[in-house]
Amino acid sequence: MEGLTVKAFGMIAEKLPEQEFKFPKKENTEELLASLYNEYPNLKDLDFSLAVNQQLIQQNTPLEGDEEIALLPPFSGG
Amino acid sequence: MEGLTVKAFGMIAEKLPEQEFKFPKKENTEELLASLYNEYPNLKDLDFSLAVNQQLIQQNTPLEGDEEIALLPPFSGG
Amino acid sequence: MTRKPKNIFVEGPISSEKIAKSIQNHSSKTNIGAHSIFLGQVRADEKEGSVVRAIEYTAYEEMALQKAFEIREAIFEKYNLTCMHIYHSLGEVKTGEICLFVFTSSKHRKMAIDACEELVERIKNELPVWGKELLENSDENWKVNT
Amino acid sequence: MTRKPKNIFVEGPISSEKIAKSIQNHSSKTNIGAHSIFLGQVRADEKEGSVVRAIEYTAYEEMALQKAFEIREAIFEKYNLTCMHIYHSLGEVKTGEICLFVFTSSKHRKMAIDACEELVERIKNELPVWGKELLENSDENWKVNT
Repeated sequence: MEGLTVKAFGMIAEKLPEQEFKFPKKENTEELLASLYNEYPNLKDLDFSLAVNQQLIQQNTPLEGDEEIALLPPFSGG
Repeated sequence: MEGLTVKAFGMIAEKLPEQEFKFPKKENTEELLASLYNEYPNLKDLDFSLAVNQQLIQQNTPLEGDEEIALLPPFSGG
Repeated sequence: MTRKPKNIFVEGPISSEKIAKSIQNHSSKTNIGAHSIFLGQVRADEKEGSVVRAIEYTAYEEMALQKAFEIREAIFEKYNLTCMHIYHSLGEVKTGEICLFVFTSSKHRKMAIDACEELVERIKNELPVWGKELLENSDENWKVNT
Repeated sequence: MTRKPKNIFVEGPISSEKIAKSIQNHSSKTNIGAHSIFLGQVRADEKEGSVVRAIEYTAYEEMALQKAFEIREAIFEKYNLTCMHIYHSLGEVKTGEICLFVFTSSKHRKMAIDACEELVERIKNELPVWGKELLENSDENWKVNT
Protein backbone atom coordinates (compact mmCIF):
# COMPACT_ATOMS: atom_id res chain seq x y z
CA MET A 1 0.00 0.00 0.00
CA GLU A 2 1.23 3.48 -0.93
CA GLY A 3 2.00 6.24 1.55
CA LEU A 4 3.79 6.94 4.79
CA THR A 5 3.37 4.78 7.88
CA VAL A 6 3.11 6.87 11.03
CA LYS A 7 3.73 5.30 14.44
CA ALA A 8 3.13 7.07 17.72
CA PHE A 9 4.70 6.14 21.04
CA GLY A 10 4.43 6.92 24.75
CA MET A 11 2.11 9.78 25.62
CA ILE A 12 1.74 10.72 21.93
CA ALA A 13 0.09 7.38 21.23
CA GLU A 14 -2.55 8.21 23.84
CA LYS A 15 -3.37 11.52 22.14
CA LEU A 16 -4.04 10.09 18.69
CA PRO A 17 -6.97 7.91 17.63
CA GLU A 18 -4.61 5.20 16.44
CA GLN A 19 -1.10 4.19 17.41
CA GLU A 20 -0.18 3.32 13.83
CA PHE A 21 -1.77 4.67 10.67
CA LYS A 22 -1.16 5.39 6.99
CA PHE A 23 -0.66 8.97 5.89
CA PRO A 24 -0.49 10.47 2.38
CA LYS A 25 2.92 11.01 0.79
CA LYS A 26 4.61 14.34 1.64
CA GLU A 27 7.64 16.00 0.09
CA ASN A 28 9.51 16.34 3.38
CA THR A 29 9.13 16.12 7.14
CA GLU A 30 8.16 19.78 7.52
CA GLU A 31 5.18 19.28 5.23
CA LEU A 32 4.32 16.10 7.04
CA LEU A 33 4.41 17.84 10.42
CA ALA A 34 2.21 20.68 9.14
CA SER A 35 -0.36 18.13 7.93
CA LEU A 36 -0.22 16.17 11.16
CA TYR A 37 -0.71 19.33 13.23
CA ASN A 38 -3.62 20.25 10.99
CA GLU A 39 -5.24 16.82 11.38
CA TYR A 40 -4.44 16.40 15.09
CA PRO A 41 -4.25 19.89 16.66
CA ASN A 42 -3.54 18.54 20.14
CA LEU A 43 -0.10 17.38 18.88
CA LYS A 44 0.97 21.03 19.02
CA ASP A 45 1.08 20.97 22.81
CA LEU A 46 3.34 17.93 22.93
CA ASP A 47 7.10 17.62 22.92
CA PHE A 48 8.29 15.00 20.46
CA SER A 49 11.01 14.15 17.95
CA LEU A 50 10.68 12.50 14.57
CA ALA A 51 12.40 9.36 13.37
CA VAL A 52 12.43 8.47 9.68
CA ASN A 53 13.00 4.78 9.13
CA GLN A 54 14.21 4.49 12.73
CA GLN A 55 16.74 7.31 12.44
CA LEU A 56 16.17 10.38 14.59
CA ILE A 57 16.18 13.51 12.44
CA GLN A 58 17.20 17.00 13.57
CA GLN A 59 16.15 19.03 10.53
CA ASN A 60 13.78 19.01 7.60
CA THR A 61 14.32 15.79 5.66
CA PRO A 62 13.09 14.85 2.18
CA LEU A 63 10.72 11.87 1.98
CA GLU A 64 10.39 9.23 -0.75
CA GLY A 65 6.82 8.58 0.31
CA ASP A 66 6.90 5.09 1.79
CA GLU A 67 8.91 5.77 4.94
CA GLU A 68 8.10 4.70 8.48
CA ILE A 69 7.72 7.87 10.53
CA ALA A 70 7.80 7.69 14.31
CA LEU A 71 6.58 10.35 16.73
CA LEU A 72 8.79 10.00 19.80
CA PRO A 73 8.18 11.84 23.08
CA PRO A 74 11.23 12.29 25.37
CA PHE A 75 12.66 8.89 26.27
CA SER A 76 12.18 7.67 29.83
CA GLY A 77 13.59 4.18 29.96
CA GLY A 78 15.56 2.64 32.79
CA MET B 1 52.75 -10.97 79.88
CA GLU B 2 54.93 -7.87 79.43
CA GLY B 3 56.23 -6.62 76.11
CA LEU B 4 55.19 -5.86 72.56
CA THR B 5 53.21 -8.28 70.43
CA VAL B 6 54.49 -8.44 66.86
CA LYS B 7 52.30 -9.84 64.09
CA ALA B 8 53.53 -10.44 60.56
CA PHE B 9 51.31 -10.73 57.49
CA GLY B 10 51.48 -11.71 53.85
CA MET B 11 54.97 -12.40 52.51
CA ILE B 12 56.54 -11.01 55.71
CA ALA B 13 54.95 -13.82 57.71
CA GLU B 14 56.71 -16.33 55.47
CA LYS B 15 60.10 -14.75 56.12
CA LEU B 16 59.94 -14.92 59.91
CA PRO B 17 60.06 -18.04 62.10
CA GLU B 18 56.72 -17.17 63.67
CA GLN B 19 53.72 -15.19 62.49
CA GLU B 20 53.10 -13.75 65.94
CA PHE B 21 55.62 -13.32 68.74
CA LYS B 22 56.45 -11.32 71.83
CA PHE B 23 59.21 -8.72 71.64
CA PRO B 24 60.90 -6.70 74.42
CA LYS B 25 59.61 -3.21 75.15
CA LYS B 26 61.17 -0.43 73.03
CA GLU B 27 60.98 3.34 73.43
CA ASN B 28 59.63 3.96 69.95
CA THR B 29 59.03 2.36 66.56
CA GLU B 30 62.46 3.34 65.20
CA GLU B 31 64.18 1.43 67.99
CA LEU B 32 61.83 -1.46 67.45
CA LEU B 33 62.60 -1.58 63.73
CA ALA B 34 66.36 -1.48 64.40
CA SER B 35 66.04 -4.44 66.79
CA LEU B 36 63.83 -6.36 64.36
CA TYR B 37 66.30 -5.79 61.49
CA ASN B 38 69.08 -6.93 63.80
CA GLU B 39 67.24 -10.10 64.79
CA TYR B 40 65.80 -10.87 61.33
CA PRO B 41 68.22 -9.41 58.72
CA ASN B 42 66.14 -10.65 55.78
CA LEU B 43 63.43 -8.12 56.75
CA LYS B 44 65.72 -5.43 55.27
CA ASP B 45 64.96 -6.59 51.73
CA LEU B 46 61.20 -6.37 52.20
CA ASP B 47 58.77 -3.53 51.69
CA PHE B 48 56.39 -3.15 54.63
CA SER B 49 54.57 -0.60 56.76
CA LEU B 50 53.99 -0.64 60.50
CA ALA B 51 50.70 -0.49 62.32
CA VAL B 52 50.60 0.26 66.05
CA ASN B 53 47.40 -1.01 67.64
CA GLN B 54 45.86 -1.34 64.16
CA GLN B 55 46.71 2.22 63.12
CA LEU B 56 49.12 2.65 60.23
CA ILE B 57 51.99 4.95 61.24
CA GLN B 58 53.97 7.18 58.90
CA GLN B 59 56.73 8.34 61.26
CA ASN B 60 58.58 7.38 64.42
CA THR B 61 56.02 6.78 67.16
CA PRO B 62 56.54 6.43 70.92
CA LEU B 63 55.56 3.07 72.45
CA GLU B 64 54.12 2.31 75.89
CA GLY B 65 55.50 -1.20 75.71
CA ASP B 66 52.39 -3.38 75.41
CA GLU B 67 51.26 -2.44 71.92
CA GLU B 68 50.28 -4.74 69.10
CA ILE B 69 52.70 -4.07 66.25
CA ALA B 70 51.88 -5.33 62.75
CA LEU B 71 54.30 -5.70 59.85
CA LEU B 72 52.23 -5.09 56.72
CA PRO B 73 53.51 -5.67 53.18
CA PRO B 74 51.71 -3.75 50.39
CA PHE B 75 48.02 -4.64 50.40
CA SER B 76 46.74 -6.78 47.55
CA GLY B 77 43.10 -7.51 48.29
CA GLY B 78 40.26 -7.61 45.82
CA MET C 1 34.20 -10.67 14.88
CA THR C 2 30.91 -9.34 13.54
CA ARG C 3 28.14 -8.78 16.01
CA LYS C 4 24.45 -8.47 15.22
CA PRO C 5 21.67 -6.71 17.09
CA LYS C 6 20.42 -8.95 19.85
CA ASN C 7 17.31 -8.70 21.92
CA ILE C 8 17.63 -6.64 25.08
CA PHE C 9 13.98 -6.73 26.09
CA VAL C 10 12.55 -8.86 28.86
CA GLU C 11 8.81 -9.14 29.49
CA GLY C 12 8.14 -7.93 33.04
CA PRO C 13 10.71 -7.53 35.83
CA ILE C 14 14.28 -8.87 35.69
CA SER C 15 14.66 -11.51 38.38
CA SER C 16 17.60 -11.79 40.75
CA GLU C 17 17.93 -15.41 39.52
CA LYS C 18 18.51 -14.13 35.99
CA ILE C 19 21.21 -11.80 37.29
CA ALA C 20 22.83 -14.62 39.28
CA LYS C 21 22.78 -16.89 36.24
CA SER C 22 24.38 -14.20 34.12
CA ILE C 23 27.16 -13.74 36.68
CA GLN C 24 27.63 -17.50 36.97
CA ASN C 25 27.94 -17.81 33.18
CA HIS C 26 31.13 -15.73 33.32
CA SER C 27 33.02 -18.07 35.63
CA SER C 28 34.45 -19.92 32.64
CA LYS C 29 35.96 -16.69 31.26
CA THR C 30 39.09 -16.68 33.36
CA ASN C 31 40.60 -13.61 31.70
CA ILE C 32 37.96 -11.49 33.45
CA GLY C 33 39.10 -9.72 36.60
CA ALA C 34 36.28 -7.23 37.14
CA HIS C 35 32.53 -7.04 36.61
CA SER C 36 30.52 -3.85 36.90
CA ILE C 37 26.75 -4.12 37.18
CA PHE C 38 24.06 -1.47 37.20
CA LEU C 39 20.49 -2.26 38.20
CA GLY C 40 17.55 0.09 37.85
CA GLN C 41 14.80 -0.51 40.41
CA VAL C 42 11.29 0.96 40.29
CA ARG C 43 10.79 3.50 43.07
CA ALA C 44 7.57 4.15 44.96
CA ASP C 45 7.79 7.89 44.28
CA GLU C 46 5.12 10.12 45.72
CA LYS C 47 3.00 11.85 43.11
CA GLU C 48 0.34 14.42 43.81
CA GLY C 49 -2.21 12.64 45.93
CA SER C 50 -0.81 9.16 45.39
CA VAL C 51 2.23 6.92 45.06
CA VAL C 52 3.76 4.92 42.22
CA ARG C 53 2.88 1.22 42.40
CA ALA C 54 4.46 0.14 39.09
CA ILE C 55 5.90 1.39 35.82
CA GLU C 56 4.62 0.13 32.49
CA TYR C 57 7.34 0.19 29.84
CA THR C 58 6.81 0.39 26.10
CA ALA C 59 9.41 0.79 23.36
CA TYR C 60 9.86 1.41 19.67
CA GLU C 61 11.43 -2.01 19.62
CA GLU C 62 13.06 -2.19 16.19
CA MET C 63 14.68 1.21 16.62
CA ALA C 64 15.67 0.50 20.23
CA LEU C 65 17.41 -2.75 19.27
CA GLN C 66 19.27 -1.04 16.43
CA LYS C 67 20.28 1.82 18.74
CA ALA C 68 21.36 -0.59 21.48
CA PHE C 69 23.49 -2.34 18.91
CA GLU C 70 25.16 0.91 17.86
CA ILE C 71 25.82 1.82 21.49
CA ARG C 72 27.28 -1.66 22.14
CA GLU C 73 29.61 -1.35 19.18
CA ALA C 74 30.77 2.12 20.25
CA ILE C 75 31.43 0.99 23.82
CA PHE C 76 33.30 -2.13 22.66
CA GLU C 77 35.36 0.18 20.44
CA LYS C 78 36.16 2.59 23.27
CA TYR C 79 36.80 0.21 26.16
CA ASN C 80 38.72 -3.01 26.41
CA LEU C 81 35.86 -5.26 27.47
CA THR C 82 35.44 -9.00 27.55
CA CYS C 83 31.63 -8.97 27.73
CA MET C 84 28.70 -6.58 27.75
CA HIS C 85 25.05 -7.35 28.46
CA ILE C 86 21.98 -5.10 28.45
CA TYR C 87 18.48 -6.09 29.57
CA HIS C 88 15.50 -3.75 29.81
CA SER C 89 11.99 -4.62 30.91
CA LEU C 90 8.86 -4.15 28.85
CA GLY C 91 5.38 -4.21 30.33
CA GLU C 92 4.62 -3.81 34.00
CA VAL C 93 7.36 -3.71 36.65
CA LYS C 94 6.23 -3.20 40.24
CA THR C 95 8.00 -1.00 42.80
CA GLY C 96 11.03 -2.76 44.25
CA GLU C 97 11.48 -4.83 41.09
CA ILE C 98 14.38 -4.52 38.63
CA CYS C 99 13.70 -2.92 35.20
CA LEU C 100 17.26 -2.43 33.87
CA PHE C 101 20.32 -4.68 34.09
CA VAL C 102 23.59 -3.52 32.55
CA PHE C 103 26.65 -5.75 32.93
CA THR C 104 30.23 -5.12 31.74
CA SER C 105 33.29 -7.31 32.30
CA SER C 106 36.95 -6.62 31.73
CA LYS C 107 40.42 -7.68 32.76
CA HIS C 108 40.79 -4.63 35.02
CA ARG C 109 38.28 -2.71 37.07
CA LYS C 110 38.62 0.74 35.53
CA MET C 111 37.49 -0.36 32.06
CA ALA C 112 34.51 -2.32 33.40
CA ILE C 113 33.38 0.49 35.71
CA ASP C 114 33.75 3.32 33.19
CA ALA C 115 32.09 1.35 30.39
CA CYS C 116 29.14 0.42 32.61
CA GLU C 117 28.57 4.03 33.64
CA GLU C 118 28.68 5.28 30.05
CA LEU C 119 26.37 2.49 28.90
CA VAL C 120 23.76 3.38 31.51
CA GLU C 121 23.84 7.05 30.50
CA ARG C 122 23.50 6.25 26.83
CA ILE C 123 20.70 3.74 27.40
CA LYS C 124 18.74 6.28 29.44
CA ASN C 125 19.27 9.07 26.89
CA GLU C 126 19.16 7.30 23.55
CA LEU C 127 16.88 4.28 23.67
CA PRO C 128 13.29 4.93 22.53
CA VAL C 129 11.70 3.47 25.65
CA TRP C 130 8.95 5.05 27.72
CA GLY C 131 7.81 4.44 31.27
CA LYS C 132 4.28 5.18 32.40
CA GLU C 133 3.95 5.40 36.17
CA LEU C 134 0.87 3.58 37.45
CA LEU C 135 -0.29 5.11 40.72
CA GLU C 136 -2.00 3.51 43.71
CA ASN C 137 -5.11 5.62 43.07
CA SER C 138 -5.34 4.34 39.44
CA ASP C 139 -4.02 7.59 38.00
CA GLU C 140 -1.25 7.41 35.44
CA ASN C 141 1.73 9.64 34.86
CA TRP C 142 4.33 9.59 32.09
CA LYS C 143 7.76 9.27 33.65
CA VAL C 144 10.33 11.99 32.94
CA ASN C 145 14.02 11.11 33.09
CA THR C 146 16.21 13.59 34.95
CA MET D 1 21.88 6.12 63.62
CA THR D 2 25.06 4.61 65.02
CA ARG D 3 26.68 1.89 62.98
CA LYS D 4 29.19 -0.63 64.26
CA PRO D 5 31.91 -2.53 62.40
CA LYS D 6 30.38 -5.57 60.76
CA ASN D 7 32.03 -8.59 59.28
CA ILE D 8 32.96 -8.28 55.62
CA PHE D 9 34.83 -11.56 55.31
CA VAL D 10 33.50 -14.67 53.64
CA GLU D 11 35.33 -18.00 53.77
CA GLY D 12 36.11 -19.04 50.20
CA PRO D 13 34.46 -17.68 47.03
CA ILE D 14 31.35 -15.47 46.99
CA SER D 15 28.57 -17.39 45.25
CA SER D 16 26.23 -15.93 42.65
CA GLU D 17 23.38 -17.15 44.88
CA LYS D 18 24.64 -14.91 47.68
CA ILE D 19 24.71 -11.98 45.27
CA ALA D 20 21.18 -12.76 44.04
CA LYS D 21 19.92 -13.01 47.61
CA SER D 22 21.51 -9.67 48.46
CA ILE D 23 19.82 -8.03 45.45
CA GLN D 24 16.49 -9.68 46.32
CA ASN D 25 16.71 -8.37 49.90
CA HIS D 26 16.49 -4.83 48.57
CA SER D 27 13.15 -5.25 46.83
CA SER D 28 11.34 -4.11 49.97
CA LYS D 29 13.26 -0.83 49.98
CA THR D 30 11.10 1.02 47.49
CA ASN D 31 12.96 4.32 47.82
CA ILE D 32 15.89 2.75 45.94
CA GLY D 33 16.10 3.56 42.24
CA ALA D 34 19.64 2.42 41.42
CA HIS D 35 22.07 -0.29 42.47
CA SER D 36 25.73 -0.35 41.52
CA ILE D 37 27.63 -3.59 41.98
CA PHE D 38 31.31 -4.36 41.57
CA LEU D 39 32.59 -7.94 41.48
CA GLY D 40 36.24 -8.96 41.56
CA GLN D 41 36.92 -12.28 39.83
CA VAL D 42 40.15 -14.28 40.05
CA ARG D 43 42.01 -14.25 36.73
CA ALA D 44 44.07 -17.09 35.31
CA ASP D 45 47.04 -14.77 34.72
CA GLU D 46 50.12 -16.21 33.12
CA LYS D 47 53.16 -16.19 35.37
CA GLU D 48 56.64 -17.20 34.31
CA GLY D 49 56.34 -20.82 33.33
CA SER D 50 52.85 -21.33 34.72
CA VAL D 51 49.38 -19.95 35.24
CA VAL D 52 47.35 -18.85 38.28
CA ARG D 53 44.89 -21.53 39.42
CA ALA D 54 43.66 -19.76 42.59
CA ILE D 55 44.36 -16.92 45.00
CA GLU D 56 44.66 -17.53 48.74
CA TYR D 57 43.57 -14.48 50.72
CA THR D 58 44.67 -13.60 54.24
CA ALA D 59 43.94 -10.46 56.24
CA TYR D 60 44.78 -8.61 59.41
CA GLU D 61 41.15 -9.09 60.27
CA GLU D 62 40.64 -6.79 63.26
CA MET D 63 42.36 -3.89 61.49
CA ALA D 64 40.59 -4.62 58.20
CA LEU D 65 37.15 -4.59 59.83
CA GLN D 66 37.91 -1.35 61.63
CA LYS D 67 39.22 0.19 58.41
CA ALA D 68 36.22 -1.05 56.41
CA PHE D 69 34.01 0.56 59.03
CA GLU D 70 35.82 3.90 58.70
CA ILE D 71 35.55 3.74 54.90
CA ARG D 72 31.82 2.91 55.16
CA GLU D 73 31.21 5.87 57.44
CA ALA D 74 33.12 8.22 55.13
CA ILE D 75 31.23 7.04 52.05
CA PHE D 76 27.86 7.30 53.81
CA GLU D 77 28.87 10.83 54.81
CA LYS D 78 29.86 11.80 51.28
CA TYR D 79 27.10 10.16 49.21
CA ASN D 80 23.38 9.98 49.68
CA LEU D 81 23.08 6.19 49.88
CA THR D 82 20.33 3.91 51.06
CA CYS D 83 22.53 0.83 51.51
CA MET D 84 26.13 -0.29 51.23
CA HIS D 85 27.51 -3.81 51.43
CA ILE D 86 31.09 -5.09 51.23
CA TYR D 87 32.14 -8.74 51.10
CA HIS D 88 35.70 -9.99 50.63
CA SER D 89 36.86 -13.59 50.46
CA LEU D 90 39.39 -15.20 52.78
CA GLY D 91 41.13 -18.48 51.99
CA GLU D 92 41.28 -20.03 48.57
CA VAL D 93 39.32 -18.64 45.60
CA LYS D 94 39.78 -20.41 42.28
CA THR D 95 40.07 -18.70 38.91
CA GLY D 96 36.66 -17.66 37.61
CA GLU D 97 35.27 -17.35 41.13
CA ILE D 98 34.27 -14.10 42.85
CA CYS D 99 36.50 -12.72 45.62
CA LEU D 100 35.07 -9.22 46.13
CA PHE D 101 31.45 -8.02 46.13
CA VAL D 102 30.72 -4.31 46.63
CA PHE D 103 27.11 -3.14 46.49
CA THR D 104 25.74 0.40 46.79
CA SER D 105 22.13 1.55 46.45
CA SER D 106 20.66 5.01 46.16
CA LYS D 107 17.63 6.90 44.97
CA HIS D 108 19.44 8.04 41.82
CA ARG D 109 22.10 6.37 39.71
CA LYS D 110 24.91 8.91 39.99
CA MET D 111 25.26 8.54 43.76
CA ALA D 112 25.21 4.74 43.64
CA ILE D 113 27.73 4.54 40.78
CA ASP D 114 30.19 7.09 42.17
CA ALA D 115 30.04 5.64 45.68
CA CYS D 116 30.65 2.11 44.39
CA GLU D 117 33.68 3.18 42.39
CA GLU D 118 35.22 5.05 45.32
CA LEU D 119 34.52 2.15 47.67
CA VAL D 120 36.31 -0.31 45.39
CA GLU D 121 39.36 1.96 45.14
CA ARG D 122 39.53 2.46 48.89
CA ILE D 123 39.07 -1.24 49.62
CA LYS D 124 41.89 -2.15 47.24
CA ASN D 125 44.23 0.52 48.65
CA GLU D 126 43.44 0.60 52.33
CA LEU D 127 42.33 -2.81 53.58
CA PRO D 128 45.12 -4.98 55.03
CA VAL D 129 44.36 -7.99 52.86
CA TRP D 130 46.87 -10.05 50.88
CA GLY D 131 46.46 -12.38 47.96
CA LYS D 132 48.90 -15.18 47.27
CA GLU D 133 48.61 -16.53 43.74
CA LEU D 134 48.75 -20.32 43.64
CA LEU D 135 50.09 -21.51 40.30
CA GLU D 136 49.32 -24.64 38.31
CA ASN D 137 52.92 -25.83 38.76
CA SER D 138 52.62 -25.51 42.57
CA ASP D 139 54.70 -22.33 42.68
CA GLU D 140 53.37 -19.39 44.64
CA ASN D 141 53.53 -15.71 43.97
CA TRP D 142 52.45 -12.78 46.13
CA LYS D 143 49.93 -10.70 44.22
CA VAL D 144 50.73 -7.04 43.57
CA ASN D 145 47.85 -4.60 43.09
CA THR D 146 48.24 -2.18 40.22
